[in-house]
Amino acid sequence: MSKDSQMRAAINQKLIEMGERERLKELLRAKLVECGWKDQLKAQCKDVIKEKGLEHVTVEDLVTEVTPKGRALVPDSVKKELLQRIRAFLAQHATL
Amino acid sequence: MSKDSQMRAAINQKLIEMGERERLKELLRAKLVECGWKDQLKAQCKDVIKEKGLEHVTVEDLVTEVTPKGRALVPDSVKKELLQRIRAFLAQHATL
Amino acid sequence: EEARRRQEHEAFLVQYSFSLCTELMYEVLSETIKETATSEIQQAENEKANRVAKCTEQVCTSLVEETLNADIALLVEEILEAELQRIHKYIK
Repeated sequence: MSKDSQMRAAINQKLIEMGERERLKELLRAKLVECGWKDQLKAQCKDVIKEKGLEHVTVEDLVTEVTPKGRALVPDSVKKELLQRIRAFLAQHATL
Repeated sequence: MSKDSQMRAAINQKLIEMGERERLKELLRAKLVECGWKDQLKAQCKDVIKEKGLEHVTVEDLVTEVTPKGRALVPDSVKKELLQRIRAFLAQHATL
Repeated sequence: EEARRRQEHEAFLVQYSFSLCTELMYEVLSETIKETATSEIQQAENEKANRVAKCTEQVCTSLVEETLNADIALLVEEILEAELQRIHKYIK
């Protein structure tokens, strides 16, 4: 195992052990609600259901249909904040 | 046209198309005779005629007079049975 | 050597931060999109079921009304006619 992969594995383990991975995901979920992304996604789903007709849409269809737009709609500020928080954690816990 | 009226129109069309609407009316008529509704309504009409005098009663008057009671006299069980039958019919024959 | 190691470590952390960020974003978005799609379809199904139930009741009510209106009018005509006949017979 290379040094990088060793370090990667060690940090991953630490993130999980300290519950930080879950907290980061929670933070992201909260931010997605707060910035209106989730409401936009709901509206998007409703539009597709309306357009295609409920009887012609499965959950899988809907996921395939809304995923590209859903990903594109995430504001850069949310991504930046997540990255910031990851960096802060690493600065504290991933010392040489 | 609202979604509700579209849905009602679709249900009615299916009932008419397959002759079920007429069969339901026949069933209702049979049930009304069976439960004594028709006899009660006849008695009701006779009472009104007796009370007001034949010379003072028109068809319209009598209809106006006895209709509310006629409606009230339909047993809930009959209405329920009819509704049940419509539901069963739609479950079998219609993709709404 | 120390400076080089530090630099490499920094570069690793930057790259790792980006990849973790992308990974978390991917996981959360996938989960949330799946949950949202499922709940929106469920909600649409519930709304439709409620609409079908309500409209079926309305159709049933109007069918009863229609039948009663026709039958009451017929019954009234029959009774009045019979009463008239009875009186004519009596007069004769």
